[in-house]
Parts: sequence; structure tokens; C-alpha cells
Amino acid sequence: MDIKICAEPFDPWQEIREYQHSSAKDMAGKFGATNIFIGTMRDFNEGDDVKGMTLEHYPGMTEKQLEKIVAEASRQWPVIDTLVVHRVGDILPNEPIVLVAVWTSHRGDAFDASRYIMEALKSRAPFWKKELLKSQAERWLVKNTDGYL
Amino acid sequence: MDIKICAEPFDPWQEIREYQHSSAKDMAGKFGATNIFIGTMRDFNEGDDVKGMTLEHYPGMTEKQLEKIVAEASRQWPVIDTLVVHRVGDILPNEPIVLVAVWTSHRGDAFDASRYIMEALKSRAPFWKKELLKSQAERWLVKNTDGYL
Amino acid sequence: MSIKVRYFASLKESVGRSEDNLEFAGLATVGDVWRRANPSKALPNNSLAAVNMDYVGLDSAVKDGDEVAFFPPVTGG
Amino acid sequence: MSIKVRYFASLKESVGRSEDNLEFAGLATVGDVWRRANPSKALPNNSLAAVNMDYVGLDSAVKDGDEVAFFPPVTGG
Repeated sequence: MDIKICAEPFDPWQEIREYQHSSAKDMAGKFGATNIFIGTMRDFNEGDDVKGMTLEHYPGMTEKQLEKIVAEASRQWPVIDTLVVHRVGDILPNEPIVLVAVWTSHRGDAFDASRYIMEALKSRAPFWKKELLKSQAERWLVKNTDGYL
Repeated sequence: MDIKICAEPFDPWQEIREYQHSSAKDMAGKFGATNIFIGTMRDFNEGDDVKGMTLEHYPGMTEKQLEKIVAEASRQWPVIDTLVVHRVGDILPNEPIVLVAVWTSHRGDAFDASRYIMEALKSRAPFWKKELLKSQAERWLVKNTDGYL
Repeated sequence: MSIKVRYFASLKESVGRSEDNLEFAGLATVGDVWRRANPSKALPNNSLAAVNMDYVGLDSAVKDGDEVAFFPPVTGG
Repeated sequence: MSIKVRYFASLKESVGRSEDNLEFAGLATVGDVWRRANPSKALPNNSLAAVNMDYVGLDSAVKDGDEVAFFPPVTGG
């Protein structure tokens, strides 16, 4: 299990490939299913063109909450391994914001655990987004929507 | 949208990266969510050590059914783009068998559409697996299990 | 009428061939096609059938030039 | 008793500082900490609070050396 907070842009495919490679001796042949979610910055939101975003977090608490969330998922589903990567700092449209990858034996567990982690991250991990609009106005996002709706 | 049947091993990260890059002009900044499922060959099944597997398919019907499935998902959820890659032929443990990637605006749709495509693929796409056990015995897999259980 | 019949996976192994080319009059349904091609063998209960690469039931009609396929439950993914 | 108070995001901007170091006796709860640090400002309704990086309610107890944080609903992911 690994949780990474990145202040620089990250390549999700590279992150997953490296992580899977580093865990290969333990995982090879053992997992049948991998579910991956990637959240990417869009260039529009609520009808406005967005130029960029600043992502603030609470160092220490962010990691602590993400560890709890991953532990909760691992208690509910037979998870073999998990990787969570989240950007902070200044972000441009089309850059990845979050990566969740879950390795399991069976596909249902991979989907369920990955979605659980994403929903819990959205509602409990202390990150805050401030958008910079094309109009130069800045605005804090007020609330994440529920992804199960 | 792309559907690929591969007779040789494929690297899922490379496939996604290339596909996303090739579609970049259309997709950049437009999608907020990507859900990816990867099915990988395990080295055990039903209590037996498995050395390898042969995956047979029905050329033409496989593609036709996968196109239908992706179209069904696209009618049910607002899908921006989809990539499906499936191996056929001789497969070794730890090699990827299937990749489903779905790009959407919102995360719930990405999870739902990706899972729908995987479940439908498992129940309707004409592929058949024959396992080669360590004991040298061969056996056809009889039935896929339901991934929503 | 001319019907191409295809078999896959374990069903291909149990009938001992991958395809038949039937040239018979009076083949009305997919079930007729199976019985004509395999007169001494019942289609296994859980088998699936397709006409021109779409799933169909055994009572589905066939016409000249169709490709009819029989196979066991699918196990991909 | 000594309490470190931290503020994040829009709440940090509206209180105009990122942290306080309180040295007061008689701080029993998280709510007390807010009122002592921000006597003329009510905590916005939807705010969240944490003690030592775990979520807590405003009536949760605090003790000497705790880090108490206040912030708006989270919007990561």
C-alpha cells in the first residue's frame, strides 16, 4: 500500500507501472483484477472556462485520513494492494489530480473498493480546490457532489 | 471508441497512454474521470496451479458484440470515449487479458459504465478460456461468475 | 438453401469439427440446423447459438446464406 | 494549557491567518477553542473540525498540546 501527495504533475500510467513493478515479486500471478480511477482537471466548471486550479491540503491529516480510508476498504473487501496518488499545488487543465488503483483477486471487489476509496476521499480527505477562471476571478469550490448518484 | 483483439501480449498502460494521446485533441480538458479495469491471468484457479491458458474467440462476432456493449453503455451514461482491448491465443500467468477504459465528465458515470461493459463482456462476448494446469491436464472454463455479487 | 455452421471451444472439440457447410432444403430454425448437422448428438443444455453473429434462440428462423454458430457459455474477460 | 489552532482554505482567508497558538486556561472543547481564537466571528455553519488530524465535533474535548483545525467542506479528488 502506498499513498503519495505530489506537488508536481504526475503520469498515472508511469505511477501504476512503477508501483506494480516494485511489488511484482509479491503480486505477480496473484491478482486477477485491477480497478483504476483517475480524476483529471477539466477546463470548464459550472458554465465557466477554467484556466487553472490551486489545490491546498492539510499535510499530515491528509495522509492520516487516506490511510484510514484504505484500511476501511481493505476490511470490507479482500484487497491485495492499493495505490493512492493525489496532486497538490498549482494545476493546469488536463493534468491528473487523483489516482486510485486497487488490486484484488476478483473484479467485483476491485470495482467496489476503488469506488469506496474515491467516494471517501472526496468526502473526507482534507483537500481544497480554488479555481482560477479565464475572467481572472478566483473561487473556492464549495462542496463535492456524491458520486453514487 | 476503439476495440482491439490482440494475439500478442499487450501493455495496458501503453495502450491507454497511446489511445489518450491519439484522442488528445478531442479529449484534453473535457473529461474529468477515467475508470479502468484490467483483468490479469492468475497462476491458480479453483485450487489448482495454472501454467497457462489458451483464449479462443469468434472473430467478427466478438467485435460485433463488444461494439453493441459499448453502445449500450454510451446510451445509459454520458460517455466521452471508450477503449476495450482483449487478448486471445496463448497466455501466461501475470499477462493482462482484458482492458476496459472509460472517459467521462463525472466519476460515477465512469465507474458505472466501465463495470457495465466488463459484466456484459464477461457474459456475452464470445471468448473461451482453456486452462493448462501444472499437472499438464487441460480444462475448459465452464462459466464466468457474476461480478456484482 | 446453404447454411454455414460453426462450432467453438469445448463444443467444437466434442463435435470434432469447427464448421459444416449445409446444403439442404427445409431448414426452418436454428434447432433444425443443429439436428441436421448433428443427427446423433443432442445440443448440450447450456449451449448458446448465434445467427450472423447475433445471439438467437433455437427457434429463431434461418435463411439461405446464414452463418449459424453453436458454442458453450462464454468465459472471456 | 497550550493549543495550536490551524485554518485552511476559504476559512483561512476569512479569518486572515493560517494558525494561532493559544495559551489559555479553561478551554474545554473544540467550540471553546474557536470562540477564544475568534471572539467576534461565528464559525461558519458547514465548517469541519479536527483534533490531532482526526475529525471531531465542536463539543469534543481538547487537552494541553492538541492541534485543533477548522476548515470548510473538503473538495479534493
